[in-house]
Amino acid sequence: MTVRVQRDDFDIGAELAALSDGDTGIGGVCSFTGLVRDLHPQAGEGPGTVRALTLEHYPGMTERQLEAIEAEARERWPLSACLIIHRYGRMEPGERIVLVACASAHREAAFDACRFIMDWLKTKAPFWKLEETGDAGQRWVDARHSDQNAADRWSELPG
Amino acid sequence: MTVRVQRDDFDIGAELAALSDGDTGIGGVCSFTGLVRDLHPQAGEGPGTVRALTLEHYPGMTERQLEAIEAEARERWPLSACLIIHRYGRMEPGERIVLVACASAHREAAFDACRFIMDWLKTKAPFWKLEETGDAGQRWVDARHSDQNAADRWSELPG
Amino acid sequence: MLKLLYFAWLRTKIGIPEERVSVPDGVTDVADLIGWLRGRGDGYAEALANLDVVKVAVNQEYVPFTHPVVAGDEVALFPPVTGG
Amino acid sequence: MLKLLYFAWLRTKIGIPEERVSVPDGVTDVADLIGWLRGRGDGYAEALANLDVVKVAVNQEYVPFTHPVVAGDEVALFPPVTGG
Repeated sequence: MTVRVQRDDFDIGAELAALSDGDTGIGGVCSFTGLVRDLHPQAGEGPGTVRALTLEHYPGMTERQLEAIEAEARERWPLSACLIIHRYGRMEPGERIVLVACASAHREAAFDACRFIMDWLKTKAPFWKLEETGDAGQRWVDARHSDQNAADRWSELPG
Repeated sequence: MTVRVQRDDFDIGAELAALSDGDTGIGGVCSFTGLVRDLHPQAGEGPGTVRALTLEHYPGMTERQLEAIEAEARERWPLSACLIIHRYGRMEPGERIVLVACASAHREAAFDACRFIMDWLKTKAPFWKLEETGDAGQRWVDARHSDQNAADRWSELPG
Repeated sequence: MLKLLYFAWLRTKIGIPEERVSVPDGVTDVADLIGWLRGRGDGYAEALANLDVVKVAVNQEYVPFTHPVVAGDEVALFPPVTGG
Repeated sequence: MLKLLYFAWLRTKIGIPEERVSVPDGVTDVADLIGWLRGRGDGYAEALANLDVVKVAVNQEYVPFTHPVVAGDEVALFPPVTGG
Protein backbone atom coordinates (compact mmCIF):
# COMPACT_ATOMS: atom_id res chain seq x y z
CA MET A 1 0.00 0.00 0.00
CA THR A 2 1.49 3.32 -1.02
CA VAL A 3 -0.27 6.62 -0.56
CA ARG A 4 1.59 9.92 -0.52
CA VAL A 5 0.22 13.43 -0.06
CA GLN A 6 2.94 15.95 -0.74
CA ARG A 7 3.69 19.48 -1.85
CA ASP A 8 6.53 18.48 -4.20
CA ASP A 9 6.34 17.21 -7.75
CA PHE A 10 7.05 13.54 -8.48
CA ASP A 11 9.04 11.61 -11.09
CA ILE A 12 6.62 9.36 -13.02
CA GLY A 13 9.32 7.22 -14.61
CA ALA A 14 11.00 6.51 -11.28
CA GLU A 15 7.67 5.86 -9.54
CA LEU A 16 6.46 3.41 -12.18
CA ALA A 17 9.81 1.60 -12.30
CA ALA A 18 9.80 1.23 -8.51
CA LEU A 19 6.20 -0.01 -8.56
CA SER A 20 6.95 -3.10 -10.64
CA ASP A 21 10.59 -3.59 -9.69
CA GLY A 22 11.42 -7.15 -8.69
CA ASP A 23 7.95 -8.60 -9.32
CA THR A 24 8.16 -10.54 -12.57
CA GLY A 25 4.57 -11.73 -12.22
CA ILE A 26 3.36 -8.27 -13.27
CA GLY A 27 2.06 -8.16 -16.84
CA GLY A 28 1.01 -4.54 -17.01
CA VAL A 29 0.91 -1.19 -15.28
CA CYS A 30 -1.85 1.32 -15.90
CA SER A 31 -1.22 4.88 -14.77
CA PHE A 32 -3.15 8.11 -14.79
CA THR A 33 -1.54 11.52 -14.36
CA GLY A 34 -3.73 14.54 -13.74
CA LEU A 35 -2.39 17.90 -14.93
CA VAL A 36 -3.32 21.53 -14.27
CA ARG A 37 -5.22 22.93 -17.26
CA ASP A 38 -5.28 26.61 -18.15
CA LEU A 39 -8.91 26.57 -19.25
CA HIS A 40 -12.39 25.25 -18.53
CA PRO A 41 -13.90 23.74 -21.67
CA GLN A 42 -17.18 23.10 -19.77
CA ALA A 43 -17.59 26.84 -19.12
CA GLY A 44 -16.70 27.67 -22.70
CA GLU A 45 -13.54 29.40 -21.55
CA GLY A 46 -10.47 29.53 -23.73
CA PRO A 47 -6.79 28.98 -23.00
CA GLY A 48 -5.15 31.29 -20.50
CA THR A 49 -8.24 31.63 -18.29
CA VAL A 50 -6.61 29.79 -15.40
CA ARG A 51 -3.21 31.14 -14.31
CA ALA A 52 -2.69 28.72 -11.42
CA LEU A 53 -4.43 26.36 -9.01
CA THR A 54 -4.04 26.02 -5.28
CA LEU A 55 -4.99 22.63 -3.89
CA GLU A 56 -6.24 22.77 -0.32
CA HIS A 57 -6.71 19.51 1.58
CA TYR A 58 -7.63 18.06 4.96
CA PRO A 59 -4.42 16.61 6.40
CA GLY A 60 -5.07 13.31 8.09
CA MET A 61 -8.46 12.65 6.51
CA THR A 62 -6.91 12.85 3.03
CA GLU A 63 -4.48 10.03 3.75
CA ARG A 64 -7.21 7.95 5.42
CA GLN A 65 -9.54 8.36 2.46
CA LEU A 66 -6.86 7.55 -0.11
CA GLU A 67 -5.81 4.47 1.87
CA ALA A 68 -9.44 3.34 2.08
CA ILE A 69 -9.88 3.81 -1.69
CA GLU A 70 -6.71 1.87 -2.39
CA ALA A 71 -7.80 -0.93 -0.03
CA GLU A 72 -11.16 -1.13 -1.83
CA ALA A 73 -9.37 -1.40 -5.19
CA ARG A 74 -7.16 -4.20 -3.88
CA GLU A 75 -10.23 -6.04 -2.64
CA ARG A 76 -12.00 -5.75 -6.01
CA TRP A 77 -9.07 -6.60 -8.31
CA PRO A 78 -5.97 -8.82 -8.13
CA LEU A 79 -3.34 -6.07 -7.90
CA SER A 80 0.36 -6.72 -7.46
CA ALA A 81 1.10 -3.12 -6.50
CA CYS A 82 -0.65 0.19 -6.27
CA LEU A 83 0.41 3.81 -5.88
CA ILE A 84 -1.45 7.07 -5.24
CA ILE A 85 0.44 10.37 -5.07
CA HIS A 86 -1.55 13.59 -4.74
CA ARG A 87 -0.01 17.04 -4.43
CA TYR A 88 -1.31 20.06 -2.54
CA GLY A 89 -0.31 23.74 -2.69
CA ARG A 90 0.04 26.07 -5.66
CA MET A 91 0.59 24.70 -9.19
CA GLU A 92 0.71 26.28 -12.61
CA PRO A 93 -0.77 24.98 -15.90
CA GLY A 94 1.01 21.85 -17.12
CA GLU A 95 2.10 20.79 -13.64
CA ARG A 96 1.29 17.31 -12.36
CA ILE A 97 -1.38 17.13 -9.64
CA VAL A 98 -1.96 13.44 -9.12
CA LEU A 99 -0.54 10.05 -10.11
CA VAL A 100 -2.40 6.79 -9.76
CA ALA A 101 -0.75 3.56 -10.90
CA CYS A 102 -1.91 -0.04 -10.64
CA ALA A 103 0.13 -3.12 -11.50
CA SER A 104 -1.37 -6.55 -12.10
CA ALA A 105 -0.77 -9.83 -13.87
CA HIS A 106 -3.73 -8.85 -16.10
CA ARG A 107 -4.22 -5.61 -17.99
CA GLU A 108 -7.99 -5.60 -17.40
CA ALA A 109 -7.46 -5.43 -13.64
CA ALA A 110 -4.81 -2.73 -13.99
CA PHE A 111 -7.07 -0.54 -16.14
CA ASP A 112 -10.20 -1.05 -14.05
CA ALA A 113 -8.49 -0.46 -10.72
CA CYS A 114 -6.70 2.68 -11.91
CA ARG A 115 -9.91 4.20 -13.25
CA PHE A 116 -11.85 3.19 -10.15
CA ILE A 117 -9.30 4.88 -7.90
CA MET A 118 -9.40 8.08 -9.96
CA ASP A 119 -13.22 8.12 -9.97
CA TRP A 120 -13.51 7.55 -6.24
CA LEU A 121 -10.65 9.94 -5.46
CA LYS A 122 -12.42 12.69 -7.41
CA THR A 123 -15.51 12.45 -5.17
CA LYS A 124 -14.12 11.23 -1.84
CA ALA A 125 -10.61 12.56 -1.23
CA PRO A 126 -10.85 15.91 0.61
CA PHE A 127 -9.10 18.24 -1.82
CA TRP A 128 -10.42 21.56 -3.11
CA LYS A 129 -9.17 23.57 -6.06
CA LEU A 130 -8.88 27.35 -5.92
CA GLU A 131 -8.28 28.87 -9.35
CA GLU A 132 -6.40 32.07 -10.06
CA THR A 133 -8.23 33.50 -13.05
CA GLY A 134 -6.99 35.81 -15.75
CA ASP A 135 -8.58 38.90 -14.23
CA ALA A 136 -6.44 38.46 -11.11
CA GLY A 137 -9.43 37.06 -9.22
CA GLN A 138 -9.86 33.75 -7.47
CA ARG A 139 -12.66 31.22 -7.54
CA TRP A 140 -13.32 27.82 -5.97
CA VAL A 141 -13.89 25.10 -8.53
CA ASP A 142 -17.36 23.53 -8.40
CA ALA A 143 -17.79 19.78 -8.13
CA ARG A 144 -18.97 18.18 -11.38
CA HIS A 145 -22.02 15.96 -11.66
CA SER A 146 -20.15 13.85 -14.21
CA ASP A 147 -17.54 13.02 -11.55
CA GLN A 148 -20.24 11.87 -9.15
CA ASN A 149 -21.85 9.77 -11.89
CA ALA A 150 -18.48 8.20 -12.74
CA ALA A 151 -17.93 7.29 -9.08
CA ASP A 152 -21.46 5.94 -8.67
CA ARG A 153 -21.01 3.47 -11.53
CA TRP A 154 -18.57 1.44 -9.44
CA SER A 155 -21.05 1.01 -6.60
CA GLU A 156 -23.15 -1.19 -8.83
CA LEU A 157 -20.42 -3.79 -9.17
CA PRO A 158 -20.18 -6.61 -6.69
CA GLY A 159 -17.90 -5.30 -3.95
CA MET B 1 0.54 10.87 -34.35
CA THR B 2 3.42 8.95 -32.84
CA VAL B 3 4.05 5.27 -33.45
CA ARG B 4 7.44 3.68 -32.86
CA VAL B 5 8.50 0.08 -33.36
CA GLN B 6 11.96 -0.44 -31.96
CA ARG B 7 14.37 -2.94 -30.46
CA ASP B 8 15.53 -0.64 -27.65
CA ASP B 9 13.89 0.01 -24.32
CA PHE B 10 12.16 3.36 -23.70
CA ASP B 11 12.05 5.89 -20.86
CA ILE B 12 8.44 6.18 -19.66
CA GLY B 13 8.99 9.38 -17.68
CA ALA B 14 10.60 11.16 -20.63
CA GLU B 15 7.97 9.87 -23.07
CA LEU B 16 5.04 10.98 -20.92
CA ALA B 17 6.61 14.36 -20.21
CA ALA B 18 7.18 14.93 -23.94
CA LEU B 19 3.63 13.85 -24.73
CA SER B 20 1.97 16.65 -22.77
CA ASP B 21 4.75 19.21 -22.95
CA GLY B 22 3.56 22.65 -24.00
CA ASP B 23 -0.15 21.77 -24.24
CA THR B 24 -1.80 23.25 -21.15
CA GLY B 25 -5.23 22.15 -22.32
CA ILE B 26 -4.42 18.57 -21.31
CA GLY B 27 -6.15 17.48 -18.11
CA GLY B 28 -4.89 13.94 -17.90
CA VAL B 29 -2.66 11.26 -19.38
CA CYS B 30 -3.51 7.58 -19.19
CA SER B 31 -0.70 5.15 -19.91
CA PHE B 32 -0.34 1.40 -20.08
CA THR B 33 2.98 -0.39 -19.92
CA GLY B 34 3.16 -4.08 -20.78
CA LEU B 35 5.90 -6.11 -19.11
CA VAL B 36 7.44 -9.55 -19.71
CA ARG B 37 6.11 -11.98 -17.11
CA ASP B 38 8.00 -15.08 -16.00
CA LEU B 39 4.90 -17.23 -15.70
CA HIS B 40 1.56 -18.13 -17.22
CA PRO B 41 -1.16 -18.01 -14.58
CA GLN B 42 -3.72 -19.24 -17.17
CA ALA B 43 -1.77 -22.48 -17.63
CA GLY B 44 -1.33 -22.88 -13.87
CA GLU B 45 2.42 -22.40 -14.24
CA GLY B 46 4.44 -20.87 -11.46
CA PRO B 47 7.16 -18.21 -11.43
CA GLY B 48 10.32 -18.98 -13.37
CA THR B 49 8.58 -20.89 -16.16
CA VAL B 50 9.40 -18.25 -18.75
CA ARG B 51 13.06 -17.28 -18.99
CA ALA B 52 12.70 -14.83 -21.87
CA LEU B 53 10.48 -13.75 -24.74
CA THR B 54 11.37 -12.99 -28.32
CA LEU B 55 8.95 -10.69 -30.10
CA GLU B 56 8.79 -11.28 -33.84
CA HIS B 57 6.94 -8.77 -36.01
CA TYR B 58 6.07 -7.88 -39.60
CA PRO B 59 8.06 -4.74 -40.44
CA GLY B 60 5.97 -2.32 -42.44
CA MET B 61 2.61 -3.86 -41.65
CA THR B 62 3.22 -3.37 -37.93
CA GLU B 63 3.64 0.38 -38.31
CA ARG B 64 0.64 0.61 -40.63
CA GLN B 65 -1.59 -1.28 -38.22
CA LEU B 66 -0.49 0.75 -35.21
CA GLU B 67 -1.04 3.98 -37.13
CA ALA B 68 -4.50 2.82 -38.19
CA ILE B 69 -5.36 1.91 -34.58
CA GLU B 70 -4.15 5.28 -33.36
CA ALA B 71 -6.13 7.08 -36.07
CA GLU B 72 -9.26 5.16 -35.04
CA ALA B 73 -8.72 6.19 -31.41
CA ARG B 74 -8.32 9.84 -32.41
CA GLU B 75 -11.55 9.62 -34.38
CA ARG B 76 -13.48 8.13 -31.48
CA TRP B 77 -12.16 10.35 -28.65
CA PRO B 78 -10.98 13.97 -28.33
CA LEU B 79 -7.27 13.29 -27.81
CA SER B 80 -4.65 15.98 -27.50
CA ALA B 81 -1.79 13.55 -28.03
CA CYS B 82 -1.18 9.86 -28.40
CA LEU B 83 1.83 7.56 -28.30
CA ILE B 84 2.40 3.90 -29.11
CA ILE B 85 5.84 2.33 -28.63
CA HIS B 86 6.23 -1.41 -29.18
CA ARG B 87 9.50 -3.29 -28.91
CA TYR B 88 10.64 -6.37 -30.80
CA GLY B 89 13.51 -8.78 -30.21
CA ARG B 90 14.52 -10.68 -27.08
CA MET B 91 13.43 -9.49 -23.63
CA GLU B 92 13.70 -10.95 -20.15
CA PRO B 93 11.10 -10.97 -17.37
CA GLY B 94 10.43 -7.50 -16.00
CA GLU B 95 11.40 -5.76 -19.23
CA ARG B 96 9.00 -3.30 -20.88
CA ILE B 97 7.38 -4.53 -24.11
CA VAL B 98 4.88 -1.83 -24.98
CA LEU B 99 3.83 1.66 -23.95
CA VAL B 100 0.54 3.26 -24.91
CA ALA B 101 -0.27 6.76 -23.66
CA CYS B 102 -3.22 9.02 -24.41
CA ALA B 103 -3.59 12.65 -23.35
CA SER B 104 -6.89 14.51 -23.32
CA ALA B 105 -8.70 17.40 -21.70
CA HIS B 106 -10.92 14.73 -20.10
CA ARG B 107 -9.84 11.69 -18.13
CA GLU B 108 -12.68 9.55 -19.50
CA ALA B 109 -11.35 9.96 -23.05
CA ALA B 110 -7.77 9.30 -21.96
CA PHE B 111 -8.75 6.05 -20.18
CA ASP B 112 -11.06 4.80 -22.92
CA ALA B 113 -8.66 5.54 -25.76
CA CYS B 114 -5.67 3.94 -24.01
CA ARG B 115 -7.62 0.77 -23.29
CA PHE B 116 -9.07 0.69 -26.79
CA ILE B 117 -5.60 0.94 -28.33
CA MET B 118 -4.26 -1.86 -26.13
CA ASP B 119 -7.24 -4.10 -26.91
CA TRP B 120 -6.99 -3.55 -30.65
CA LEU B 121 -3.20 -3.78 -30.64
CA LYS B 122 -3.43 -7.18 -28.92
CA THR B 123 -5.52 -8.61 -31.76
CA LYS B 124 -4.43 -6.57 -34.82
CA ALA B 125 -0.76 -5.59 -34.55
CA PRO B 126 1.37 -8.31 -36.18
CA PHE B 127 3.59 -9.36 -33.28
CA TRP B 128 4.20 -12.91 -32.08
CA LYS B 129 5.75 -14.03 -28.80
CA LEU B 130 8.19 -16.91 -28.64
CA GLU B 131 8.83 -18.03 -25.06
CA GLU B 132 12.02 -19.60 -23.76
CA THR B 133 10.77 -22.02 -21.13
CA GLY B 134 12.49 -23.37 -18.05
CA ASP B 135 13.35 -26.67 -19.69
CA ALA B 136 15.47 -24.88 -22.30
CA GLY B 137 12.70 -25.33 -24.88
CA GLN B 138 10.82 -22.77 -26.89
CA ARG B 139 7.12 -22.34 -27.60
CA TRP B 140 4.97 -19.87 -29.47
CA VAL B 141 2.40 -18.17 -27.28
CA ASP B 142 -1.22 -18.90 -28.25
CA ALA B 143 -3.67 -16.08 -28.85
CA ARG B 144 -6.21 -15.70 -26.06
CA HIS B 145 -9.97 -15.69 -26.57
CA SER B 146 -10.24 -13.07 -23.83
CA ASP B 147 -8.13 -10.70 -25.93
CA GLN B 148 -10.41 -11.17 -28.92
CA ASN B 149 -13.46 -10.59 -26.74
CA ALA B 150 -11.91 -7.43 -25.31
CA ALA B 151 -11.23 -6.11 -28.81
CA ASP B 152 -14.69 -7.03 -30.05
CA ARG B 153 -16.39 -4.97 -27.35
CA TRP B 154 -15.20 -1.78 -29.02
CA SER B 155 -16.79 -2.66 -32.36
CA GLU B 156 -20.20 -2.18 -30.79
CA LEU B 157 -19.55 1.48 -30.13
CA PRO B 158 -20.37 4.02 -32.82
CA GLY B 159 -17.25 4.16 -34.98
CA MET C 1 -15.68 20.70 23.56
CA LEU C 2 -15.75 20.04 19.83
CA LYS C 3 -12.97 20.76 17.38
CA LEU C 4 -14.47 22.30 14.24
CA LEU C 5 -12.65 22.50 10.89
CA TYR C 6 -13.73 24.45 7.81
CA PHE C 7 -12.32 24.06 4.30
CA ALA C 8 -12.41 25.83 0.92
CA TRP C 9 -15.22 28.37 0.53
CA LEU C 10 -16.80 27.38 3.83
CA ARG C 11 -13.55 28.45 5.44
CA THR C 12 -13.40 31.75 3.56
CA LYS C 13 -17.05 32.59 4.31
CA ILE C 14 -16.74 31.70 8.01
CA GLY C 15 -13.38 33.44 8.13
CA ILE C 16 -11.39 30.95 10.22
CA PRO C 17 -9.97 27.50 9.44
CA GLU C 18 -10.77 25.94 12.80
CA GLU C 19 -12.09 26.59 16.28
CA ARG C 20 -12.92 24.80 19.51
CA VAL C 21 -16.45 25.25 20.77
CA SER C 22 -18.65 24.20 23.65
CA VAL C 23 -22.14 23.55 22.37
CA PRO C 24 -25.48 23.77 24.28
CA ASP C 25 -26.95 20.54 25.67
CA GLY C 26 -29.56 20.31 22.90
CA VAL C 27 -26.89 19.88 20.22
CA THR C 28 -26.60 16.11 19.84
CA ASP C 29 -26.12 15.53 16.11
CA VAL C 30 -24.58 17.20 13.06
CA ALA C 31 -27.88 18.82 12.03
CA ASP C 32 -28.21 20.38 15.49
CA LEU C 33 -24.64 21.61 15.31
CA ILE C 34 -25.19 23.25 11.93
CA GLY C 35 -28.39 24.91 13.18
CA TRP C 36 -26.52 26.26 16.18
CA LEU C 37 -23.58 27.48 14.04
CA ARG C 38 -25.93 29.38 11.70
CA GLY C 39 -26.89 31.57 14.67
CA ARG C 40 -23.28 32.55 15.34
CA GLY C 41 -23.03 35.17 12.60
CA ASP C 42 -23.67 36.13 9.00
CA GLY C 43 -20.58 34.29 7.73
CA TYR C 44 -21.76 31.03 9.31
CA ALA C 45 -25.33 31.54 8.09
CA GLU C 46 -24.14 32.17 4.54
CA ALA C 47 -21.65 29.29 4.51
CA LEU C 48 -24.26 26.84 5.81
CA ALA C 49 -27.29 28.14 3.90
CA ASN C 50 -27.47 25.34 1.34
CA LEU C 51 -26.79 21.91 2.78
CA ASP C 52 -26.78 20.37 -0.71
CA VAL C 53 -23.22 21.67 -1.00
CA VAL C 54 -22.04 20.94 2.54
CA LYS C 55 -20.27 17.70 3.39
CA VAL C 56 -19.52 16.58 6.94
CA ALA C 57 -16.80 14.41 8.41
CA VAL C 58 -16.70 13.39 12.06
CA ASN C 59 -13.31 12.16 13.20
CA GLN C 60 -12.17 12.14 9.56
CA GLU C 61 -14.94 9.88 8.25
CA TYR C 62 -17.86 11.03 6.09
CA VAL C 63 -21.15 11.02 8.01
CA PRO C 64 -24.77 12.00 7.32
CA PHE C 65 -26.36 15.01 9.03
CA THR C 66 -28.06 12.62 11.46
CA HIS C 67 -24.71 11.45 12.88
CA PRO C 68 -24.28 12.16 16.61
CA VAL C 69 -21.63 14.58 17.84
CA VAL C 70 -20.10 14.12 21.27
CA ALA C 71 -17.48 15.94 23.30
CA GLY C 72 -13.99 15.41 21.90
CA ASP C 73 -15.14 14.92 18.29
CA GLU C 74 -13.35 16.53 15.36
CA VAL C 75 -16.09 17.81 13.06
CA ALA C 76 -15.18 19.10 9.59
CA LEU C 77 -17.54 21.00 7.29
CA PHE C 78 -16.60 21.48 3.65
CA PRO C 79 -17.93 21.70 0.09
CA PRO C 80 -18.03 18.72 -2.29
CA VAL C 81 -14.43 17.82 -3.09
CA THR C 82 -12.69 18.82 -6.33
CA GLY C 83 -9.27 17.15 -6.29
CA GLY C 84 -7.64 14.82 -8.75
CA MET D 1 5.13 -13.39 -59.25
CA LEU D 2 3.91 -13.14 -55.66
CA LYS D 3 6.00 -12.28 -52.64
CA LEU D 4 5.06 -14.63 -49.81
CA LEU D 5 5.92 -13.98 -46.16
CA TYR D 6 5.55 -16.41 -43.25
CA PHE D 7 5.70 -15.52 -39.55
CA ALA D 8 5.95 -17.23 -36.15
CA TRP D 9 5.14 -20.97 -36.19
CA LEU D 10 4.02 -20.83 -39.82
CA ARG D 11 7.53 -19.70 -40.64
CA THR D 12 9.18 -22.44 -38.55
CA LYS D 13 6.93 -25.17 -39.99
CA ILE D 14 7.43 -24.02 -43.59
CA GLY D 15 11.12 -23.49 -42.90
CA ILE D 16 11.68 -20.16 -44.68
CA PRO D 17 10.63 -16.58 -43.83
CA GLU D 18 9.80 -15.55 -47.39
CA GLU D 19 9.85 -16.59 -51.02
CA ARG D 20 8.84 -15.39 -54.46
CA VAL D 21 6.59 -17.72 -56.40
CA SER D 22 4.86 -17.95 -59.77
CA VAL D 23 1.46 -19.51 -59.29
CA PRO D 24 -0.66 -21.46 -61.82
CA ASP D 25 -3.38 -19.61 -63.70
CA GLY D 26 -6.15 -21.15 -61.56
CA VAL D 27 -4.88 -19.44 -58.42
CA THR D 28 -6.90 -16.23 -58.23
CA ASP D 29 -7.65 -15.74 -54.53
CA VAL D 30 -6.10 -16.43 -51.12
CA ALA D 31 -7.97 -19.72 -50.70
CA ASP D 32 -6.61 -20.94 -54.04
CA LEU D 33 -3.12 -19.88 -53.04
CA ILE D 34 -3.31 -21.78 -49.75
CA GLY D 35 -4.60 -24.89 -51.54
CA TRP D 36 -1.71 -24.70 -53.98
CA LEU D 37 0.84 -24.11 -51.18
CA ARG D 38 -0.39 -27.19 -49.29
CA GLY D 39 0.76 -29.30 -52.21
CA ARG D 40 4.29 -27.97 -52.05
CA GLY D 41 5.46 -30.16 -49.17
CA ASP D 42 4.76 -31.54 -45.71
CA GLY D 43 5.87 -28.34 -43.96
CA TYR D 44 3.37 -26.28 -45.95
CA ALA D 45 0.61 -28.85 -45.48
CA GLU D 46 1.16 -28.93 -41.73
CA ALA D 47 1.44 -25.14 -41.38
CA LEU D 48 -1.76 -24.57 -43.35
CA ALA D 49 -3.78 -27.53 -42.05
CA ASN D 50 -6.09 -25.54 -39.76
CA LEU D 51 -7.25 -22.26 -41.26
CA ASP D 52 -8.86 -21.24 -37.95
CA VAL D 53 -5.37 -20.28 -36.84
CA VAL D 54 -4.13 -18.74 -40.07
CA LYS D 55 -4.43 -15.02 -40.75
CA VAL D 56 -3.75 -13.42 -44.11
CA ALA D 57 -2.55 -9.98 -45.12
CA VAL D 58 -2.31 -8.84 -48.73
CA ASN D 59 -0.12 -5.81 -49.23
CA GLN D 60 0.02 -5.38 -45.44
CA GLU D 61 -3.75 -5.24 -44.90
CA TYR D 62 -5.83 -8.02 -43.33
CA VAL D 63 -8.03 -9.76 -45.87
CA PRO D 64 -10.46 -12.72 -45.91
CA PHE D 65 -9.62 -15.96 -47.72
CA THR D 66 -11.84 -14.82 -50.59
CA HIS D 67 -9.58 -11.86 -51.35
CA PRO D 68 -8.03 -11.90 -54.86
CA VAL D 69 -4.30 -12.26 -55.34
CA VAL D 70 -2.63 -10.74 -58.38
CA ALA D 71 0.91 -10.56 -59.69
CA GLY D 72 3.05 -8.24 -57.62
CA ASP D 73 1.09 -8.75 -54.37
CA GLU D 74 2.83 -9.22 -51.04
CA VAL D 75 0.94 -12.02 -49.29
CA ALA D 76 1.68 -12.77 -45.64
CA LEU D 77 0.46 -15.85 -43.76
CA PHE D 78 0.72 -15.94 -39.99
CA PRO D 79 -0.96 -17.15 -36.78
CA PRO D 80 -3.27 -14.95 -34.69
CA VAL D 81 -1.11 -12.20 -33.20
CA THR D 82 0.14 -12.22 -29.60
CA GLY D 83 1.89 -8.89 -29.05
CA GLY D 84 1.30 -6.21 -26.45
